Amino acid sequence: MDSGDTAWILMSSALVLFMTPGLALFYGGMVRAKNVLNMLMMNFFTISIVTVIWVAVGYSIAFGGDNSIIGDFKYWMFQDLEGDGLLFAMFQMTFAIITPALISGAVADRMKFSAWVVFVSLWALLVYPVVAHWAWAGWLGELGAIDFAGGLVVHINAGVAALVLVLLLGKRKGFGDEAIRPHSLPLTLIGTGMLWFGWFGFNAGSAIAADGLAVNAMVTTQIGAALGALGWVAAEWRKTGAPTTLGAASGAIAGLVAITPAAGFVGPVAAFAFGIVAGVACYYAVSLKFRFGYDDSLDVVGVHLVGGIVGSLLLGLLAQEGVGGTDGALFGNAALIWYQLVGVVAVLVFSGVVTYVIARVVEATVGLRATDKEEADGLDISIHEERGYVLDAR
Amino acid sequence: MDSGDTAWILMSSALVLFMTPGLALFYGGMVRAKNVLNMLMMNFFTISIVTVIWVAVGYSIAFGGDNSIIGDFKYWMFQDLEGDGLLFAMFQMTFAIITPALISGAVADRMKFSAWVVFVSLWALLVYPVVAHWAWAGWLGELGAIDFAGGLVVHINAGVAALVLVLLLGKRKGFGDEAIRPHSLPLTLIGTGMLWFGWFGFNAGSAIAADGLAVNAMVTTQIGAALGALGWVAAEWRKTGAPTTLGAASGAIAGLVAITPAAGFVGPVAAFAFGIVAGVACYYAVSLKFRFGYDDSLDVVGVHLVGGIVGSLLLGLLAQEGVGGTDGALFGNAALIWYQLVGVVAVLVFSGVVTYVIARVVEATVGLRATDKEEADGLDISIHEERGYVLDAR
Amino acid sequence: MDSGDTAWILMSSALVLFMTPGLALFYGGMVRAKNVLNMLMMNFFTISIVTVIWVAVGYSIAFGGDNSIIGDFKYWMFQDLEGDGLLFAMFQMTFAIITPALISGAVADRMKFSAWVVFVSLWALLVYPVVAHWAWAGWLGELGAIDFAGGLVVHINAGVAALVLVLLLGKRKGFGDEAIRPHSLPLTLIGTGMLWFGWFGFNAGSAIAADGLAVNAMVTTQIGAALGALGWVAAEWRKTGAPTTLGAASGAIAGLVAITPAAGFVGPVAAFAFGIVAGVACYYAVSLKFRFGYDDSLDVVGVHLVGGIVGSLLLGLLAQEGVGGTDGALFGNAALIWYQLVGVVAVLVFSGVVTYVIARVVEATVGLRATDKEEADGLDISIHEERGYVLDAR
Amino acid sequence: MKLITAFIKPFKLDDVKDALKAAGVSGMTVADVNGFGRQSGQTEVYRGAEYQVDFVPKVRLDVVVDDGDADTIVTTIEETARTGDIGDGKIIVTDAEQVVRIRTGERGSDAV
Amino acid sequence: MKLITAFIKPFKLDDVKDALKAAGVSGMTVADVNGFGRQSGQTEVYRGAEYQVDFVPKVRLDVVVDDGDADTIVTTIEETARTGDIGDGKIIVTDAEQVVRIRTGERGSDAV
Amino acid sequence: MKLITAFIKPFKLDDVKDALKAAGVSGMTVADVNGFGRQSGQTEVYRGAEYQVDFVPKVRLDVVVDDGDADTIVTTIEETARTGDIGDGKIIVTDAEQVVRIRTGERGSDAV
Ligand SMILES: Nc1ncnc2c1ncn2[C@@H]1O[C@H](COP(=O)(O)OP(=O)(O)O)[C@@H](O)[C@H]1O
Ligand SMILES: Nc1ncnc2c1ncn2[C@@H]1O[C@H](COP(=O)(O)OP(=O)(O)O)[C@@H](O)[C@H]1O
Ligand SMILES: Nc1ncnc2c1ncn2[C@@H]1O[C@H](COP(=O)(O)OP(=O)(O)O)[C@@H](O)[C@H]1O
Repeated sequence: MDSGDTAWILMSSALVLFMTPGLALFYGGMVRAKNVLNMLMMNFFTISIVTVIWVAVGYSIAFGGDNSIIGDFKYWMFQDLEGDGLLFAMFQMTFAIITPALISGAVADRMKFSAWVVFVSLWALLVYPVVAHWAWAGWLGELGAIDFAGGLVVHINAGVAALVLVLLLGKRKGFGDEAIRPHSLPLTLIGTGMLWFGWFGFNAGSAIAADGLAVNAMVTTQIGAALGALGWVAAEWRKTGAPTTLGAASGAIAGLVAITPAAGFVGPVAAFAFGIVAGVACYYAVSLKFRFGYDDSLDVVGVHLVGGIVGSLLLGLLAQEGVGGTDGALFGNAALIWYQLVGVVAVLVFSGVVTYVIARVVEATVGLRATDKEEADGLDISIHEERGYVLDAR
Repeated sequence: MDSGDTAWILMSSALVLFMTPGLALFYGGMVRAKNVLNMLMMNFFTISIVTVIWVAVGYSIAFGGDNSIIGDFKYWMFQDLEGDGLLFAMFQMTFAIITPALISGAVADRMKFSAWVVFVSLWALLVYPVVAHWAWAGWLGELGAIDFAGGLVVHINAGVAALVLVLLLGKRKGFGDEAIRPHSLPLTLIGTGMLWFGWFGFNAGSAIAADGLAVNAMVTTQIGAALGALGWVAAEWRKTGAPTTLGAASGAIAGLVAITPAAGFVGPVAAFAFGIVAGVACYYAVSLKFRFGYDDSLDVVGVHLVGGIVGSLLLGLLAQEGVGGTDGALFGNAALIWYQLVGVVAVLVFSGVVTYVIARVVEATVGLRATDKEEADGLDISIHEERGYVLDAR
Repeated sequence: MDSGDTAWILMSSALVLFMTPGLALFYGGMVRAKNVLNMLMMNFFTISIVTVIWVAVGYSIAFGGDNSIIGDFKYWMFQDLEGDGLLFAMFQMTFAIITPALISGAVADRMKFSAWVVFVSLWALLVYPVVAHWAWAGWLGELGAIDFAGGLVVHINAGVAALVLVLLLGKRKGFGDEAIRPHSLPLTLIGTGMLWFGWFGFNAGSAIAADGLAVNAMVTTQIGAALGALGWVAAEWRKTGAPTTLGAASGAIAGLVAITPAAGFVGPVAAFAFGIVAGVACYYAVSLKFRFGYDDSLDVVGVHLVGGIVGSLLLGLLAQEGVGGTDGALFGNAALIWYQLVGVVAVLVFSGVVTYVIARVVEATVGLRATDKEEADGLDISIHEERGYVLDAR
Repeated sequence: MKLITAFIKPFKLDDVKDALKAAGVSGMTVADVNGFGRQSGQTEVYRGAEYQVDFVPKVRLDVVVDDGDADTIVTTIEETARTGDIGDGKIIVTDAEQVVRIRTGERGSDAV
Repeated sequence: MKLITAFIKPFKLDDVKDALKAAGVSGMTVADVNGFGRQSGQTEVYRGAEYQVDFVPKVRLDVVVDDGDADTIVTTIEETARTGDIGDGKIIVTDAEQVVRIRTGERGSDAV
Repeated sequence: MKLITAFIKPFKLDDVKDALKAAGVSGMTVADVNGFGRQSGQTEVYRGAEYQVDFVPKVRLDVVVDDGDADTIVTTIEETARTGDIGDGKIIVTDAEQVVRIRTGERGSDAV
């Protein structure tokens, strides 16, 4: 890599790292005021935990060795990494961090913090690196499944884990009966801005060069986000009569999720489809939790699982050789859809099962759920012994 | 463009895109709590709208073809764009987004959201690309008027549109009688930080290379911002006895606005003048709305129109060949002042007139203004059916 | 510098500049609601003041000429600077800005704003450029003391100045008796995210190239931050039973402070030590103010002075030639510890003494402290005539 | 003395304050509250889920006045705060046995 | 009429509101307050400094009712807001001499 | 029982709370309010526009006490909250016909 590429990947690493605080705020604004710090803390602390695990062995499990099922330990403690290799490990670290952080939105308001710490540690060790290996250095990639920046590895992976976890965790008190409202949508919008901004590093950085492919990825990312917001808001405006700010924010994230696997494989025109389909699909998907009665607090399933699947499968249809070297079904390569489907199912099953096992272990040891009193008083004061806001005039 | 230049323009595109959420927060903090989401939404949704229009035809109208009055459609849907061309279209997209977003501050608290959507769509189609063409690929540039990063194209353009729009829209209830106070200056300061940061991409990115010109633009940008804040605060401290946070923020923006056309045409020393003059001039300009009775809610006219004119004309005086290839009047090239004046007047007239027509069309079709009850209850709950803050302990 | 290096240092300059608004929010969230704007203003206005001083003479004093004690005036008003030289002056400006800004946290809630303005002006003129010269262009560097990105120049320098200033300023009313609680930890966490993000420019930008050294610095920075948070939270969780959000944020900053001097001199493994030691040490250090009765409001001493000393001395032990060209005591070069100690003491003494003199002068002229009534009512309304929040439904 | 407590629409506060001032009231205290009543709450929509939120923002106004002034003041508030739409609010009069001005220690009518 | 003021635990508000509605109450007003009482305040920790904060978030509820309904309403609140744990709060009944519905000018029982 | 309501300067709350505790008061409730009175409001400046904002932040304190304690408590508040400067606030005493402790159902003096 020359200095220009290096500059761009350095910057992209910083951008993707910035997404996790962004996510913390995005989620933090959506919970009630009594739980805002817990949400922020789950995310910030995940940065610390995953940094340790990734440097220690995670990167090596994901990207070490030639085995197509799992990596080895040759890069443990970033041994033997320098220059470009070290830069790649750094860039990938930021992905390994945000993926489990995404899950936190699902368990908001009721998970024990100690349980979260143990859960994330195990998940970042046992789930993420393996899925990353499969898609980017193992059998899924070899088979022909494609995932530019993490539709499978990041979004479906986190989304299905979120679903499994909330099924075990149970619903929040009041779920379905009471209006559990976001305490600060401006906070959520700050987070949205940071996520959108950081996502340019996520997707365009995944070109691992400052070249035309990176440019293409940035353009499709922007279109995906913009159209996702448009799609969501159009759908809700039509249905409820109100174009909401949270809808625009959610739709933008949905569009970003869907374009993630595709950013370097499709051009600007196709990106319109990713955005609009994801925006509308996720809008409808977030209502499923009320229908089926699982309490995915901040819609990790509805946005990341559904958006990730939409993106990964649409990619099977719309990939274009001229952009990223692979054609999709629409351009004559029907097999790609099939590979993409295998990828989706493989991640659903693997991540789902291992997450289930990890969650059960955590349940049996530290316990998953905060007490009723902690939940009623709010996790901030009960668990963290802090208050988010003290706004009096004293 | 080599990889270093590409890296810098990728990054600059991300930076400028980040400015629109920044602007949303900057403005959002200044309105009353009952309208914060409406303000955020006007800005975020503008990103979506303009992305569509820019990709569809906006870029082509601005930068396609050889005609000096208007572009053509050869790049519609980003057709035939890749690599450097696509990167330039991406970078310019972020300018096309923030320009109409700037207008939103003027119409705060009372414009119908649907009217905003239609207005911005038409404006981004009919006004922005044409002005951008004139200055950067058409007759104004050919004549000799210079505009490094958008004094004419962005700030005067948005500023005059804001003025026309508020004249048609009328005043907020209570304007001039009651204290309509910012609901959260910390939010405004978050936005200020984001804008300042993003502006480095705006101005230094406009060198379209990572070179000495970009460096010069970054330095003058920093000086413009810093001195703008200094000028405004000094003026107000002297007059009211209080150095305000909002004054520092506003002054920084005023300085940034003024240095925008000049960042690559003047050196650090001249940048002091741009900052200080803009800071003081805009401080006095924001009071004009009370004098003349137009309700420019968040001072888009006072800051962007006035700051843009100050910058564009000062540039006619202070441009230096050694920096950007053109001398100003002070260095013997009196004609530049004249060209700059032509540029200012051309944009004032064109943007003013077309904005007026668009606004009249919107008024006649969807209507411009929210009802009195919506305004009294706040646009957030009335139009968006959301509340910005729910801070109770439940 | 080629275009890739230029791109990275342009970006790093923007990143470091972004840290000061980040710091403003980090600190702003920690004070009471009645003083939030004063805290924000102290920081934002410092950007303006230092920009002027740095361009005028600061840079030249720091980096002009060959004298090992102090620079000269040859670069006054950025005279004769262009291209790489100008870029370096820009990058260094952002360091010169944040260093005095760091001090503001110590004097929160009670310092006169006019006193702050005068103090910072003098400090940015008389203290910062001299210390920067010593470490990066003068005798301390020549002696053999190393400071990659500002352990001595930034953190110890600001930390000791903070200590001196609060000793003169006296305690806030209620210090030690009442719970003086942060008014908005979400604001503090926004700031933390911005600081963490910007710190990549601070440390990895200090390589002044987009190369392997920059990569190393980015990785060690990430590890330092993550482990700092881990160390602090582990220590407090054990001691008080509560893992706090503010603890995670504070620990991350402590880790970042400690790794700053070392980022380009040690590898990833050693970075673990910097993070964890700083996290734990600073956790204990912040209690000293209650023990010794100095009121360092937001723990500038506990975090920056202590973290800076921890980092600078640990570096004497753990530096590795293979990374940055210098071995530490552990690798056979015992002298480095000695040089580091000389560096620490030199900065403590010089900065401490000159700060004392400046503070006395300010005290004797404008006076240091706000009146009791101003303090009771809050500095926002008393001095700035603004309120941070107006959250009513009107 | 009487303590008059009113729950009114927030955007009416400025008018009511001015009217009370004009009526000779020298002090009052207000607070942000939420009211529930015949005025149906607003619908709020978050990610497609529509909630009927029963509570509506109101302003609470407390003002102590001399017994003799109570009726006028009640009428003043009533007339200024009225929009005629549902949700205009209530006024409640209770008896204040004692009123003290903290600064001076004055009691009763002098303290109002 | 009687003015019933209750200080209750915040998370109980929804239940209490529903119970009052069921008991025929047509309006009420609530506010966020902080209570001090036998329930010891919580410990809060900021950068290692542990503070005992005496005030605990509570909700204040004001409801005016006809004299005859007062006892039932007090009991309704009491029973719904009770958790049995310390800090459940207090109910205070004062006499409301007059009640006015601003919208209509109705007075007394009609205004409730 | 008596309900004592005081509007005081925010920064005095800690002192008043401590004094009330010392005087044997076992509970109280506070809220953030805005006061209008003889104390002229502050000037606020936003982008050069100077506004005279009439309302000043105050704390509202409600405490129910036994009839016999009312005078002492009023005096305690009065003396602790006094700075002597304009704006120190008011204390209002009303009669509380009934007080209930929700947790136990105790009534009257026992409930205070
Ligand atoms: N019984 C009551 N006790 C206390 N406050 C009430 C009561 N009834 C109404 N309010 C207050 O008055 C406000 C308006 O009442 P509502 O019934 O909606 O309309 P209206 O005043 O027009 O009859 C409510 O939002 C609430 O704050
Ligand atoms: N004397 C009082 N006057 C006013 N409010 C009181 C009084 N005593 C208690 N409260 C309110 O009731 C709440 C609960 O009181 P507390 O003594 O903690 O528990 P309990 O109600 O179970 O006895 C307090 O937080 C406060 O809001
Ligand atoms: N008549 C009143 N009714 C209710 N509250 C009042 C009244 N008069 C004053 N207050 C409250 O007391 C506060 C102080 O009153 P003010 O007239 O400013 O000073 P002082 O108490 O020194 O006479 C006001 O801010 C307001 O909260």
